[in-house]
Amino acid sequence: MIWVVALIVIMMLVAAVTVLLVRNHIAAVAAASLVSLLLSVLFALLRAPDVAMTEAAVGAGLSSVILALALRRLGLGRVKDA
Amino acid sequence: MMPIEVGTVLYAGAIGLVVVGIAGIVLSHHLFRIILALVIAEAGANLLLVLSGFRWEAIAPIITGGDAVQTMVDPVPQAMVLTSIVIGVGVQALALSLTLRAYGAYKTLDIRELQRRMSADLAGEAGTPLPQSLEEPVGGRPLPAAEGDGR
Amino acid sequence: MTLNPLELIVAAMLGVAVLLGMLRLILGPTAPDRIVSADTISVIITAGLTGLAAWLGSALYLDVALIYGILAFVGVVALARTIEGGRQ
Amino acid sequence: MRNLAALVFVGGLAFLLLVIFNQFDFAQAPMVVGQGILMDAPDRVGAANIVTAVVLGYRGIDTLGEISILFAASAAAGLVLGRRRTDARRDPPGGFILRSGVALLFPLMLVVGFYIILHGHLTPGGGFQGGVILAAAFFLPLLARPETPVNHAGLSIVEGGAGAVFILTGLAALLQGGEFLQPLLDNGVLGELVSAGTLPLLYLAVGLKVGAELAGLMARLADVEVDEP
Repeated sequence: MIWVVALIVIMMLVAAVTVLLVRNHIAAVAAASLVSLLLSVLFALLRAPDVAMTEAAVGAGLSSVILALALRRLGLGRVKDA
Repeated sequence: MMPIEVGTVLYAGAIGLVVVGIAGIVLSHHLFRIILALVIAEAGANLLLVLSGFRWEAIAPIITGGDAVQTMVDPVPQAMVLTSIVIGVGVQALALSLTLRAYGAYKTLDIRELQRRMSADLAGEAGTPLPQSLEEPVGGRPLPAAEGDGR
Repeated sequence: MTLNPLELIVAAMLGVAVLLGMLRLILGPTAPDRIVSADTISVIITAGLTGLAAWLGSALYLDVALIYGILAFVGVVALARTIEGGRQ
Repeated sequence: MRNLAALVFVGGLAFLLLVIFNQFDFAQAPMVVGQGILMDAPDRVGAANIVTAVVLGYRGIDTLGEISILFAASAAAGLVLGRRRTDARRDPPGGFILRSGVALLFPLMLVVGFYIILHGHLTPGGGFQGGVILAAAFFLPLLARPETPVNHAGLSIVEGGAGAVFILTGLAALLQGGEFLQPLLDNGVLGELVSAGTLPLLYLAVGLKVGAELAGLMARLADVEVDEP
């Protein structure tokens, strides 16, 4: 149990730091959706299926859609990452 | 050396998310990154709220037909977090659309550059002399005369 | 709150799989690499949520996996369309 | 210098939070209010999902405020983003796999969305989650074929009607001598689909409103070029 929780928390923190440090904006959005996703697994472990479902729907699905659309309008979504 | 408990790990994760998010808001100069950092800090706060209602050996607060009465986790923080997540996405969408407008008007997303151009615009509209710089010169040198383009 | 050996093996395999996916997400040289790795991780974690439902012995958690499986597809498609639109 | 100050601030914040949360015992929630609600909710509200009972039964006016905030955010975003220029260049349609996949997925997502909304008082889920799925269902065709027209007027009508239904249900409770948004009708049998009084109706209104708002928001964000308002 403790190892599962520790693994999820460590991966979540690594993904959160990745969001701030990675240069490519697309990768930042993908990492942010990964944070939401691991958080939703934690919510399910904490016996909160309602919250887990909301986080999965809003944080991992809708939020990344909105961020991706905004990236396209800002013109930051070009494939130029080496 | 006491063993590390699950609660410590979870609290550390939640506080870590909040701290990483706030560090991102304070330290980064790109508007899009600031919005992403805001999302992360919000996620950490939600995790803290849900943690406050957790109990061992409890089931989810949903009655599933079994007649045996079991202990359940606290439903009140969960309902609060439900509200918080949905409002968070509304705030995020509004912030992104304002970012898009700012980009359309000033063609940059760096907050230092944005502030410079905005203050130049405001000064131009008000007819006052342009502010040369937002910071004091080092070493007590006198301020330069109020000409120049201010950029 | 304990895992029997079979569940431990499942958890370890899922954890290693997600770790490998995250490695590609962080290292991945190009943007398509990162998007594909995000999709892979989302599929793995959908499987993990299903396993969680089995471990907790409650069918309520299956709905979470269902919702996540649907909406991750939408998110990945939006991200993919973003880099596709930017190339021309 | 500024970065150093920020790092000191962040480190102090982390220390402060750690000290504060060391005072609490993990997994020992006192549950002063929660225990009362857990005892009271099955009889008084009749919803098997206690979180739904809290969101709509005990804190209904809070939910009204929440959907008002969401409406304000969506309306402000629409106002800021402007409307689509008629001669704007459009993205090419998606590939064959995306187009046929979307055509297959659209009815499935509608069914799942309405299932999540209507079973909100029995299983996890409810108006917000189902509304997000409905919005995604109506947004996917736009992603596959960018030239698909978006009926913003229809979305506004659905949104306004759903909000009106929510408020009228609350006012009906007021007319019958209760509190605003008090659940009406019979509670029914705990765990049946038609139970918990007006809670399914309220959640249906919330789901349609959230779905319409978010679909309109995503459609506006998806327009590549816009007029200056």
